[in-house]
Amino acid sequence: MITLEHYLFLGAIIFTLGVLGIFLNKKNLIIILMSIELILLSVNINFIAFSAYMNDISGQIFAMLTLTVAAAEAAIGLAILVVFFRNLGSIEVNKINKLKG
Amino acid sequence: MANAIIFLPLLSFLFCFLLGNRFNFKIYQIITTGILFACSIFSWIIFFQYLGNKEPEIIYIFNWISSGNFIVDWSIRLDTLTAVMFIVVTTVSACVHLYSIGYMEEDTSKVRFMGYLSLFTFFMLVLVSSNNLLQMFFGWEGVGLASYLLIGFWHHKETANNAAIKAFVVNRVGDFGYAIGIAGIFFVFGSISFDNIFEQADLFKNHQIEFLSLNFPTLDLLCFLLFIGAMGKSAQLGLHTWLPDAMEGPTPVSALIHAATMVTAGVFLVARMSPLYEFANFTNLFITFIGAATAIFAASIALTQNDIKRVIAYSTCSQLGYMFFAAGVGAYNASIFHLTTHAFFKALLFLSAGSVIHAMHHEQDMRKMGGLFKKIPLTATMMWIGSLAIIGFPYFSGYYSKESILENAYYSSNGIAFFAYIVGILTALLTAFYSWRLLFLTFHGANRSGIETYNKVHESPFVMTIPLFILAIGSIFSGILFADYFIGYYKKEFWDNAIILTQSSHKYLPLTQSLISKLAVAIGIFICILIYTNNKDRAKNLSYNLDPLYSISKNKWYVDEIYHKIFVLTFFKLANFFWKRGDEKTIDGLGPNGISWLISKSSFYVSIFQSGYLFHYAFAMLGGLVIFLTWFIYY
Amino acid sequence: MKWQMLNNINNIIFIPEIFLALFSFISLIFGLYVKKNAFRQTSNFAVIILFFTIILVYLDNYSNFADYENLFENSSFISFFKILVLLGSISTIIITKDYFLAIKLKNFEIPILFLFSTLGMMLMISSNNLMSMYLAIELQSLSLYVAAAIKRDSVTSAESGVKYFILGALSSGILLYGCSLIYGFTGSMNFNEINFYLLNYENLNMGLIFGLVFVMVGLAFKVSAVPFHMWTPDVYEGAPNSVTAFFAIVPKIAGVALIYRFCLVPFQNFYLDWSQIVFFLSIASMFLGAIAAIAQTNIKRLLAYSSIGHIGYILIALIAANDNAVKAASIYMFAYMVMNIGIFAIILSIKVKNEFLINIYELKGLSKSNPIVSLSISIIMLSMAGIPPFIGFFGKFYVFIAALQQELYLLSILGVLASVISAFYYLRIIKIMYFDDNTEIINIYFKISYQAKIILFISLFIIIFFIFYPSFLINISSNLIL
Amino acid sequence: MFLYSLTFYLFSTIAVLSALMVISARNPVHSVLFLIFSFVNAAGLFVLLGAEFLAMILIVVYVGAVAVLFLFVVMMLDINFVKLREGFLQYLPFGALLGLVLVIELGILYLTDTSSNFNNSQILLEPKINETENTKMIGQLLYTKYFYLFQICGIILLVAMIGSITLTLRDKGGVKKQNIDNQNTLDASKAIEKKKVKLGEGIK
Amino acid sequence: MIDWPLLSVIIFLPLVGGLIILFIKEDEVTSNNIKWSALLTSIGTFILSLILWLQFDYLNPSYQFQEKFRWFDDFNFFYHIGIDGVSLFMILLSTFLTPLCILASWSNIQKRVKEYMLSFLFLETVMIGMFASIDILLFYIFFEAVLIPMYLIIGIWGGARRIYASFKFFLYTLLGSVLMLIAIIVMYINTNSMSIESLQGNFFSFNTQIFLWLAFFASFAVKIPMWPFHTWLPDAHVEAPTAGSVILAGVLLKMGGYGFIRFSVGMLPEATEFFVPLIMMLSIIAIIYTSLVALAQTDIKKLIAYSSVAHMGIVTIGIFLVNQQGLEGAMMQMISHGIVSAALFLCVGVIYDRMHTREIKFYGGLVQRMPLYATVFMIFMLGSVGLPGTSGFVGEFLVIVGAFQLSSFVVIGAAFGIILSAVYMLYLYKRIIFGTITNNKLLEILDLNTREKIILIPLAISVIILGIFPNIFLDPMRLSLELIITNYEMANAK
Repeated sequence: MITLEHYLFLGAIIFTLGVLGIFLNKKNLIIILMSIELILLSVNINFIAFSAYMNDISGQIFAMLTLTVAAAEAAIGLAILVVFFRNLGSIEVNKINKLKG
Repeated sequence: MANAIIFLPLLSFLFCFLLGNRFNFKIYQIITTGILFACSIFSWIIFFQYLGNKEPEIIYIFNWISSGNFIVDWSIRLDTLTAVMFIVVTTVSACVHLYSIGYMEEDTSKVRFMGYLSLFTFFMLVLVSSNNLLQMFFGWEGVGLASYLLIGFWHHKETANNAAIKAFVVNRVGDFGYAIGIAGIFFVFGSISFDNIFEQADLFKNHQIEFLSLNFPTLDLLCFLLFIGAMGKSAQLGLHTWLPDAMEGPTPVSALIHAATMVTAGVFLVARMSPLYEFANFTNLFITFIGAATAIFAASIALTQNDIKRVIAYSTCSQLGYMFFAAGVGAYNASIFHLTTHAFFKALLFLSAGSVIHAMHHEQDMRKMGGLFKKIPLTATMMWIGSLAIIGFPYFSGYYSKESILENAYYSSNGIAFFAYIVGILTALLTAFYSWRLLFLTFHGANRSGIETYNKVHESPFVMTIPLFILAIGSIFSGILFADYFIGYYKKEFWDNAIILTQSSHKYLPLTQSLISKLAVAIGIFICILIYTNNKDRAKNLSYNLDPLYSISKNKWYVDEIYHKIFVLTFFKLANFFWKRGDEKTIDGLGPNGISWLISKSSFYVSIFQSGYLFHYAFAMLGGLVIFLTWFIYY
Repeated sequence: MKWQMLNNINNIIFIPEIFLALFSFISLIFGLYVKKNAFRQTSNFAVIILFFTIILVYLDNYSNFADYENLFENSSFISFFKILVLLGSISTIIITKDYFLAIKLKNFEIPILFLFSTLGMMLMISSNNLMSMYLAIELQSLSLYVAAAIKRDSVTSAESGVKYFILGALSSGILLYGCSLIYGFTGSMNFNEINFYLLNYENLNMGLIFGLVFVMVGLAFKVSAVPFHMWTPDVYEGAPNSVTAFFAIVPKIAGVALIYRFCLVPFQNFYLDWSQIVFFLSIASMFLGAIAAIAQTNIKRLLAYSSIGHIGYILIALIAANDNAVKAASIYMFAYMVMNIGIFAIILSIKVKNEFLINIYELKGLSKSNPIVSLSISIIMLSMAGIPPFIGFFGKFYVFIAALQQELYLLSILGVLASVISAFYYLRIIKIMYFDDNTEIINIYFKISYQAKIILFISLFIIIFFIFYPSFLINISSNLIL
Repeated sequence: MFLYSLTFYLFSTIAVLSALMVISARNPVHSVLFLIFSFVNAAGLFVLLGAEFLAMILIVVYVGAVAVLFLFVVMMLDINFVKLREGFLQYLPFGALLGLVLVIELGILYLTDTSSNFNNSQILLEPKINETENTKMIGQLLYTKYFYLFQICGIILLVAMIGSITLTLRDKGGVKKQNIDNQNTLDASKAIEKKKVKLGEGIK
Repeated sequence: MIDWPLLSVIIFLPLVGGLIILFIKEDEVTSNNIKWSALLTSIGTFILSLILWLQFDYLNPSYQFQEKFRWFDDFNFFYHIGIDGVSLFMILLSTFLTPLCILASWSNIQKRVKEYMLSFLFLETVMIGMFASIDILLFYIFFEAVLIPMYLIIGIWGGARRIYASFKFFLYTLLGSVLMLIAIIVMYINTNSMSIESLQGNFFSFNTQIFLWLAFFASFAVKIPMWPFHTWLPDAHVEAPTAGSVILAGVLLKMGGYGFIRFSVGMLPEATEFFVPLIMMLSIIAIIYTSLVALAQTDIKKLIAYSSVAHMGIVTIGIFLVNQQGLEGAMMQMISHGIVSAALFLCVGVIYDRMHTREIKFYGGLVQRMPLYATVFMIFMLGSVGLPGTSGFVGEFLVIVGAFQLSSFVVIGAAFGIILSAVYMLYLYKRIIFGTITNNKLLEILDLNTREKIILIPLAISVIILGIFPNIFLDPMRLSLELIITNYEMANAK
């Protein structure tokens, strides 16, 4: 029997993976962007699961809005990444430390 | 008239101080001296009024401090005691003023000197005429100040400066007790004006007071505290060290301040407070003991000193001891009598010594004198008169007063008084010895100063010898003339409750005792003759043979050294310790500097933490998140 | 019928947010079609738009259009903060204009990004629903991400953009996850409904607590409270000064308003739960802000830490959660905004050796060459340190009134201690300007446009003379209702 | 029901594993592909939950647009991939620990004492498959109740567009651009010039 | 009575003068104009404050010259000022010293004259304002605002370690005063009133009082300063320019004492009673400890600074005796110290201006070249030592008299200061003034010039006047202090 908790737990795992992706990764900025997408995915799973189990459509609306925002975020993220790459010639995460202290 | 006596010297001081160097210095000298002589005449007039049983009076000037019921007025209390002190102070002061004109003629700051002398006189007069303890304290500290200024008058001399500071500070130690005593008296009696205190004195006879968590009889404690002040001012044992050093000042100063007037303020205080001391049994014993101890202690030092002024200084100290033990056994009148006579002969001695020094061009070492009689016969005569008075040669003034003190001690009933009596006789012996030693070394025997100096020795000018004459008259006749009033037949009428007279009837010493005392003086003289005539080496041999004793005496019982070790060095060490260790290391180190160090260190670490790496930042955020979550799970 | 419809349209158009959105599009087109001085023209246009928006917000007190379906809310508190945000934006655009031109960054998109960001912030403040909250945050953030990286040829600008973007995205992910939990455990996304739903419960259940934590973390990131502050110094430093000015002045206001509304509206009955989080955030922010700033020499980093510290104080008032807390927050934010406008107006106008100001040590000798400017900086610094008689003191004062009314003694004492520490680095700037003897002659130029000068003057005027007539602000802020 | 469970486990396992691969793959291109895979599986789960419209959107938007965009950027930047793998393990222990704690805590939230957690009458035990079509419902709500939000989304996308363009568009000299204004305001008389060309001479 | 707002005029006149100065362009020529306008402003203020004194009603224990306007609309904070016997003299002290300070800086401040004069005039305004405030918030604002000009004065025109000193001064005192802010707010929340006048009494529970007392203590103990919070003082004094030290010692330290009287004793009687032993202990330690430390100093200013701490120890003892003698003594001691230590710093300034060093070792034998200076210095030294007839004595002695009513330990501690002050001051005097000139640089040193005479002689005269006619000062403050004592005793009699 698949209950709401299953979905939520799945969401939690993907969320954690996304989070881990952000700070385990030290070389590639793109992976970090992808990790963010993973996080948003996990949220969407949560929303839709709740929505389905509560029979309340607003969760799905939220998920849809989230998707939109995620797309926008991806676009801007990639744009910034490109700017960064043009400046530094690299997208290594551990080279991003000009600003510190 | 009393106002005039007190404030004229102040005016003359202000004249010198504010308008100094405007005119020729002679004008200042004449004006100040003239004023002082006027004061002196006024004082004598007042004194004679009091001989004729004038009522005591209090002249109110204005209110000084009033704080709650702590009300202090500026006022003048005129009674016999004040009158006596007036004559002593103004006469000696007038003489000294006059004398200074001659003595200081080579100095460049004559005006300043005259001003200071007047200032001192003013303070001293305030002291003796005050009607309450605080005004007295004003005078008390004022004379201390004047003394400080005058000791350090030659401020280019390091020793003079040190002596001045020492005098002030040691006096302050005494004042510490005095001030607390005043506070205590106010606390107990609710007033510090004499009449109010005396009225209530017997109410507190058996009263106890808590002090430093201990219980004391109230009056004993208060009197003791005041006596500490008196000890400081009058250079009693323990607080005596400043007096010999004070001789760094010009000699007229020594005569005026450190012999005749200021140092006797302690005695005056005790006499003034006699209605209180009457009930302070324990303190009286203490005073007697200290007085006696000082007497013999100082005399023992005087035996071996070579500086002519120091000898006289220690003799002063010793005589003050007499006065105190007289006061301690309750013979306040004898004490004051001795004070009066002492003022004359001691001033005489000092001024004579000054004259000698003047003649010797500021040479003070007796070892470099000798045989001066021929050169300066007048001065030598005066010195002889003074010395005879001090050793109590019959019919000289000292004779009456000292005898009276010994009588009172003898007839007093307690053991300490008897001890004092014995000490008194011994001290008389020593006094005789050192006085004669001084005379011999200075005026007789062969000259040791070298021909050149010897030839330059000259008799002092008239301005210096006239005061000697005046004082010599006092030294000779004040005993005979005043004995009846002070200690004799008329004493009750004379004193008129200005001080307490404990012995109702006047007694004389038993014949044997009287003889013993006179014998002691004679022995002293005899020994001195034995040692210092005809044989130059005898003194040296004797000092060699009695080395430990001699050294102790010569080095003033090492009191100065001990004090230096115990107080001065410790204080400076402590001061440095508090400063370097306490303030800089501990308080600053743990306080502001420590905290700022901590903060700047942590600031440094925080900036390291802000590493610039994205994953660290993300890690911190997630760490925060997880910590919050964990907190709530286990909360 | 026609009239009615027209009237209706009128009403809709004159809802401030809609007005702003519409005119943002128009200004985009305007910017595209203005050939000469596109940047300058668009900026001016944006200022005008924002100005009219302020008027609309002011008039729009009780309009019901904005809270359509309860997605948005309107109240005096919200209006107040919207006006603050708008004022902040206007001032920022004015004071940054010359700077952008000077560094040859004259894309006309910049004011438009600011406009959109401002729109996002207005929506943030008035949002009354998790969805609208999230979207508003995203709208605001996305504009800011771009703004941070706008100086394309600069490594630091790009780096700050990357950092801001990634951490911001992470934080909104976390926030979103929290939203999902709250939605899931209450079944609603509307603040009022959530509050209503929670009335039934004595204690929050675990899911809601988790949701609360997640959302609070996200919001804490937006206001840069410790330990979610780490982007702030780097982004402040890396972004062009003018963008930093915007970051410092405006988004914080909206963030604070939102965090207040979020804590006090849906979760007002569960004070004990969120106050623990805020308590930690507040103390950590105050102290870290104070301590870390001490080691800084870059003026923007320093101001970043300073703003972190300020957030700590505002959060104290949030913990107090009484009427005075709202008042304190509004006064504090007003003071914060005014002070930041002042300081950035100056920073953006100072040139040392033909370079714009970076390091605080470059201010050395300013007091000799430009006494008035250095006096102004000193006053602003003292005000930020909370020394009376300047406005910064009153902000703190009200915060502590609110806190002590709730008997938050520990927090208040820690607060004042932190303020003493922070006084150190504010004073250090004064020290550099006044105390350090400059041996070499440094060319310091202060060049400021006429409009920016007016803004600077107004902010200084408010900072100095607030004490004489505090009531003008206090009366407003006393009547604010969440 | 079994089939439902099986499908769930299948999709979810694959989704999790491919998510894991996203963050740990050596080659970013692989990562993108795994991301796509993960999304596809998630879409499958959405379908299981009855949210078919969102499942579609997910595929269309993510797989069709976003992931391709990623792929495009990855290819465009042309980075030395092998080097990029270094240092992954350095923070793994911390990261794993933190992740583990997070998962466990969320697990505690979901898996313990559920009844008290979902003390909400609205929660159903099974996903409710709506009578009305999912898409229709969304459509009905999106343009009515959530109209404003929809508009805001639009603005967000606009901002994203403006932002991306501003950041990445470079005015390179020598590139010919289309000038719409010019194009529109051209008239034929000016656009075309007739010239007579003599043979053998060419245009001057 | 005067029907125009005399007190406000006094408070803000210096500020107005400052604003005028602000608009004088500074260059070589006009710097004299700046100085003159500052001087005239401050003298004007002083004259006005004398009018204040003349108009002061001795028989009225409560606040006079009250002005009250609503200031905050939401809370009961008022612009409420007025003076009683306690604040009257503090204000007079401030207005008296400021012109002297400006004169003292006439020639030795050459850089940034404008800022300097501005700082001083601003400082004067806040000092007067603080002493005249009845509203606590107003008090607090002035209290803290004092830090700003003082920080600048130390930091800009100070000596070598001025930066350390100015930061230490600022942060240390700020640390104390922010805690006071909390206490003030707590007071307000409990009583809904911020009026010093109406809070005099016993309005708080014992526990609250303890808390409030400690917070106020933190502030005032640093300000006055008490041991062990005194270490900022020597640094600040040493590094400050002469006039800065003068104001610091003359007025700013009194803010602590004033605060103790108003707040600790006046508003928190039960807690005060509870903490009296602590205060007494710290004060006695302060007297002995800092006197000794003063003895070890090699820097003249530092020595005087430490002596200030010791003198302030006597002030705190006096205040916390809470009897007529104690409080009046403390007040007298504060006034006296305000004049004497200010004068001593000015004296140091005189030779510092000539020789640019404050090392004691450097000097010696000054009396040979500067007899007038030596005399004036002597008077101040004696005032500091507490010789009867000078200002220092009255206060000290009243405190001793008062202290006997409390405890013999305290009285001994307080009286111990008498000895030690004599030691370090005379020792200092000896080393600087007396002796022969050993340092050749001193051979050309000049005696006081006219300007310096104008500065120092009024001070010398006031030292004597205070000592001989203390009642001029004691009478006006008597009833106000009695009121405080009555309140205190009523509160503790329960």
